[in-house]
Amino acid sequence: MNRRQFFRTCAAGLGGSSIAMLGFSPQPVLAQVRGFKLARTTETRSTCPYCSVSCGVIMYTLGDNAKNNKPSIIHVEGDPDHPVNRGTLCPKGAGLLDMIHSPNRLKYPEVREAKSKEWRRISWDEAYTRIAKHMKEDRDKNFITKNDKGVTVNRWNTTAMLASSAASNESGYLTVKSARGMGMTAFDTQARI
Amino acid sequence: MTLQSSLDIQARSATTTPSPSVRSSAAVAKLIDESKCIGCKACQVACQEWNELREEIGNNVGVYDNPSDLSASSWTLMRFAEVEDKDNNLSWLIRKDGCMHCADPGCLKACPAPGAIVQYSNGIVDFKQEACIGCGNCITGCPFNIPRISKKDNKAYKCTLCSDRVAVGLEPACVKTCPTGAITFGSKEDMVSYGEKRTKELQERGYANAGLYNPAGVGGTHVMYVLRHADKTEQYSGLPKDPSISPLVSLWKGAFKPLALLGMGVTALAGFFHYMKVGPNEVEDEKSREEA
Amino acid sequence: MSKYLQRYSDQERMNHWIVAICFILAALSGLAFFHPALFWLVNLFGGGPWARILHPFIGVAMFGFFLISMLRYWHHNKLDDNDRKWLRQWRDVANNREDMLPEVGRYNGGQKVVFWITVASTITLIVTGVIFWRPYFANLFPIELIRLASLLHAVAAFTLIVSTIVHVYAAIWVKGTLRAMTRGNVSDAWAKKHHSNWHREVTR
Amino acid sequence: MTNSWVDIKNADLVLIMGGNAAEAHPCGFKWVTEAMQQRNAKLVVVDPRFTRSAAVADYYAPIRVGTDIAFLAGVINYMLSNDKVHMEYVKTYTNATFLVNDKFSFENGFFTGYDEGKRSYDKSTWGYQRDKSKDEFVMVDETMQSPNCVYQLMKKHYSRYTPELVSKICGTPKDAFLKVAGFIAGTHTPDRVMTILYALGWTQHSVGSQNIRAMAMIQLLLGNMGRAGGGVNALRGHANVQGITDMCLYSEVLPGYLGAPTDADTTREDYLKVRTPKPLRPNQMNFPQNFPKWHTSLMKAWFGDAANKDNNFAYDMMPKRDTAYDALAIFERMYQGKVNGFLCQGFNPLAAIPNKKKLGIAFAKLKFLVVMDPLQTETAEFWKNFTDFNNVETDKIETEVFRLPATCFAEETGSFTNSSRVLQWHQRATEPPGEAKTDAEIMASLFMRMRDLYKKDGGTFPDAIVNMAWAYSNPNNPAPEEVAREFNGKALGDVMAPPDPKNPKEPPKVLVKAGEQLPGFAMLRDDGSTSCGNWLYCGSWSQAGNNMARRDTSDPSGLGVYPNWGFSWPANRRVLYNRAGADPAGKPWDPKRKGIAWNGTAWAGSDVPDIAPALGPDSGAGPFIMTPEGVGRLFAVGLMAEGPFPEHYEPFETPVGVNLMCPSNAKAVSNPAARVYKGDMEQFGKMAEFPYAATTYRLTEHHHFWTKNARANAATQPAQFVEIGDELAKEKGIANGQMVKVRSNRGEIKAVAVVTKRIKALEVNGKKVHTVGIPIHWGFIGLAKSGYLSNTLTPFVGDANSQTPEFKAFLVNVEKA
Repeated sequence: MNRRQFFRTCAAGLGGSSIAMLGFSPQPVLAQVRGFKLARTTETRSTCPYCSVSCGVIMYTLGDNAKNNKPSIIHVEGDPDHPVNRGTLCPKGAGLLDMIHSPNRLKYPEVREAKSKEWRRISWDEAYTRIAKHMKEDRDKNFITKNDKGVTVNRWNTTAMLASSAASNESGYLTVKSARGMGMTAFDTQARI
Repeated sequence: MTLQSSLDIQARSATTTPSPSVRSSAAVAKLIDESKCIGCKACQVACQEWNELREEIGNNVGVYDNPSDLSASSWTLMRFAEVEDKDNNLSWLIRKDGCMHCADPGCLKACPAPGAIVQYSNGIVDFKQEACIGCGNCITGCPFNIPRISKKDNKAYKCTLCSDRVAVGLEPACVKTCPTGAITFGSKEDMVSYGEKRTKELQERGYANAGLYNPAGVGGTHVMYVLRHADKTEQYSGLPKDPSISPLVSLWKGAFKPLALLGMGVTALAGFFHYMKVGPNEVEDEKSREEA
Repeated sequence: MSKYLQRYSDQERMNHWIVAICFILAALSGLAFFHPALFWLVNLFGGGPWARILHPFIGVAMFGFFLISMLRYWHHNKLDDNDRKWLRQWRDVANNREDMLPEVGRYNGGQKVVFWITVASTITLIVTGVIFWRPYFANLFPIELIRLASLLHAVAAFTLIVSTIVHVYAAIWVKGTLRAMTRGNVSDAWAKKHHSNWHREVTR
Repeated sequence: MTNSWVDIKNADLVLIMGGNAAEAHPCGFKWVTEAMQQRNAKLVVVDPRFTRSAAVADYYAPIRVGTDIAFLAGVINYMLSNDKVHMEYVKTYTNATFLVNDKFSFENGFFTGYDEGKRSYDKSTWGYQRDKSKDEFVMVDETMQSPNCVYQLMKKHYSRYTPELVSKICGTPKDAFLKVAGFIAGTHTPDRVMTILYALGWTQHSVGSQNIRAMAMIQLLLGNMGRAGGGVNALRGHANVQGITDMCLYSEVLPGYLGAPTDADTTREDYLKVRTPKPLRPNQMNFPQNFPKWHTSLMKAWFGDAANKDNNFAYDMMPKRDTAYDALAIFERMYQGKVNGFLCQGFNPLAAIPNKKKLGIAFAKLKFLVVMDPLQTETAEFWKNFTDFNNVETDKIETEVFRLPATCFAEETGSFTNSSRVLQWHQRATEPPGEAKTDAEIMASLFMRMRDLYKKDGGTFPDAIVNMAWAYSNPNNPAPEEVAREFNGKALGDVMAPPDPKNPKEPPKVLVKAGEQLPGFAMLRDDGSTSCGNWLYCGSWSQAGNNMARRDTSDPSGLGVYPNWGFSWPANRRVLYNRAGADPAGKPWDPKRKGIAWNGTAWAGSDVPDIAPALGPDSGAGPFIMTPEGVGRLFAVGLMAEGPFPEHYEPFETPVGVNLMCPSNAKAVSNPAARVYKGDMEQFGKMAEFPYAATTYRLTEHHHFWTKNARANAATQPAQFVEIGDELAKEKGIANGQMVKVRSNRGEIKAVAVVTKRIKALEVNGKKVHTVGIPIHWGFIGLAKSGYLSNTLTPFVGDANSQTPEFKAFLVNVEKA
């Protein structure tokens, strides 16, 4: 009887605070802020690959470039020193991390054979060999050395190329150099569009 | 701003005694200048990226607001409103919605879990999910409809004002990324005076009703707006004009709490003393049986 | 004429105790959320989240079983002039001067009042509780209603707890009462003393 | 951009038209908000839609898609008839005073010389009057009274564009037009400067180039070219679109915009002669006269010792062009079955070229397709059936498709050139995923394979392939540093200074020693003693090192010049034509925004002078050194396909059906000089069946077809939609959020309707024209919800000059789906 009464009384709250003081209270949660995730990452400065404002970005990779560490990018944010963006990034730039790690990134050379319904993984060597064979065959067959007026023209216009406008200058330079070297004239770029 | 990995706590949910409060760090604030906001959602994405959140791929429901509402993984959101004045002049009013970091936070007041919501001495109101019990009282208490309970873990989430960045001396991710300089960050004092300066500039530009939104009803906020039409805050996707903690919540989490406890105690004590004074009401023969 | 009179059937008693246990659990968990000083009570339920998860289910169970009792007893608890007279004489009640009170039937005025308070607060608790029950129902209601419900829930819980304290104390104070719920019967003398009209009725 | 991103902050008026800077270039747009706040600049937006730019603008005016020239012509008329031009600037820095061939005229929609059959002009009358007695110099009339002077011709041409007519064509209310014209004309005084920010909203039209010319004319008339806070600024779209443009991955030009040889250029001599102009006025710099130096140095860079005097510097190793090979032309050829192989590098043409149906057919005719990309693209899977989104018969497509994984920016080192011509170096941060390789490595490896095959097996004309200079330390994967040094150029022999006229007997000084990197294009020689892969980039990697990697954040003038950040072509110059930022006497037009000024002995200031440093104001040299005239061209002479003055023509699919500037000439409704292929003309829709004007555009949340593959971005605009005005929605009973079908004469798409107040019906020629807005970012691949490629709808026609497709103005019909 008396125990029950006592229990009820406790429940009613009289003893609550005293019980809490006796140590039944849960551990106070340590209200520490989340750890700063970039503290020991490695910074690499780069240029945003989207539009032509070409904002400066800083990529933060895991690890300190030690031999045994594979530097994976964990965060990208604006470069505050960059005169144009001064650290800011637009929604595309702010989401660069998800582009770098997109599940839709290509990882291996693949081929889709004529009439096939699927991709097949191939080696780089097979890819280069087969593509170069196609190209040489077409070039040898359709290359025009002289036009109908007898002028040397040395052009190849049956294999066409459209070049990226997101590749680097160095890459673009090598592309135009090799395409011209092969005699390509059906050659254009996204930059026109 | 303090340079430490943990910020001093000024207030703690469900805690009746004061937190250590001798040291006080300078209050910080974020100012959102609506007149410069283009609704690009960079803040949304930067918030996701920094805080390691990813929103579900939703659907378009006929508006630019995507995702269509705040969620446990979307702590800030651009809200778009097409408003025509009486002369048919169109404005596209875009407001970055998110936690206002009230000086008098309704969420903290309503929270029953000790330490699940804390207010740092710099003004940031932060949720500690480890201590959260998922009751949703923070939602009930919030005058701005901000906190959201996660479907995944039933914990409440909202903007932390990037407390982890602020703690090491950086500005929040949304502030840093904002392309047009619509979001700025600094000491509350500086932000108030910058906001007042911007207000003046906008008034000179022809927005006679421009104003700084730092509502007194919640003790001022650590996220403030500069609005071109401060007289019609509701036009900005329902920004309350004079927000305050609902009187219902104040009563519930205020006076009623100790009084009710007292009431229950008094009732029990009354019984105790009644018994001691008047004694039991006995039927004679039964009493003897009991005692036997 | 036996020495003991049957007051509650086995089923009635079991139902009462289920409601009682649910009440205790709901009250303990509810109080934990109600006042920081009592938050430690969540440990009885396996921590805060568990207390939060269990509380509404316990509440629903309590309401369900309480509903059975309520439907069974409400017609015994209609207040009449006799009860009002009884209630007006609360000083005599409190001082064990039963001989000065009107004759009482199955339940006295106090019991009836407690019954109706309990009914009112339990219904309030279930209705308001559902309104802010997360994550299932709260999103169906406007925030202002949730706020009102939260407040009313607390008020109703307070009322229920206070009236239950009275209810329990009365059982302790009036000796021989508890037996009605533990054994299902009361002594002939107890019935004659406290519920003479009812005694007459059942012994007729 | 003639100016730079940060320079926008120096403007007093920012005009956004033909673009949506806030939406497409938010981080550049910050300098607009900066100008507004710090300088109290005004922002004016003219656009068919109330855009994100308009959301923060001081003034917005609507305009019908494809009528920008009419609007701008109206502005020119307003300026000329209200004397709101910067007269001193116009007289001295433009060809306003030049006399034009007296046979030149314009009548009822055509300039002189139109050949309807060829859809092109004989431009022989579009020239200046030349003075045979004085070195063939152009004759001028300083009084500008002669009816044949450019000023009078211009005045006459544009007097037709009255505010009433502009409003009738553009649908812009007359008062709104006048308000905008007033804003623009208000910057004609030397103390006020306007900048114009445009993008694809002007280029993607059949009159795209003339849109921009019209604005260039306005900026010349206002005296805003060459000035801090002024200029004509194309906000470009891809990270290195400017660099790739400069590198000229086009059929018609070689790196540095050197016109590529055509069949007409039978010999090197002829080739150089037509491309090396003579000055048209006395004492002009006529900088293009250096063409032979640039070209010879390029050939030395590409062929090394194999390019020498004896073989005309390998002139015949370069292919000659017989016809157009722009992207539209390439796909037309592919469609006709004339293309067997196609290399597609970082490009998604199935989505990015108009008329998807035609493209799909074209691709299926290929024997092989090679796609190099960091991401899965629609192009690479054109053969795969994605139900309605790409309904093809896979087993009938015989194309062999190779998909090669490329790196993205984070995994490669190199330079990008931004929209304001600044080259910036970036470093790789991580390894590529899987077996991905850089574009450079893929191209070099393929080239080396071909070269090995030709060395081993021989074949047709192996000469150029085997003789190409390829002395990289790893020929299959040249280091970006090596390549960058190559295109900067180096001295092959000692580069000598020209003899000093004062001491002709003194031996000339060595300017650059053999083997050293060149400091700038002034050092280039046409005798084979220098090599340079792109003269414009000469100086980017000098003997001092990699100037593209410079990170000096100082800005001494406070004008946002940042002279030592990266390298800005040409010659590290940040504002083009900056000589025009000073008055004829060499004093800055506005001393508070001083670019360069004449200090008595030289040009100096915050920027690299765009004129020979010692060529003082007395020399008479004009500020526009890249023209043989030395001045800016209000009259374009023969450079444009459709006329020397921009003239309004309707889009090929017009919702009006008539060109109100020449209503009686049915042949001049749309650009008479634009190239239209057989079959495409028939596919243009007519307003009876497709009554609504449509336009495609980008959203700030997405970048083309890339970010639909990035989770965080995909969530911010997850699903395809089209925007329609609330008035049209009401007419059609379409509710907000409902699915609609949008149909053109080339196909149809289904999308969610966003019903908005931001697109208004316009009153055009007495009838109501509705506009349908079609954002482009979805496709059948990606993390965002699948959608239709928007180019299902767009017409296969391009600008008459650049062949940039007309994505911005066409006709559709809309129905509830």
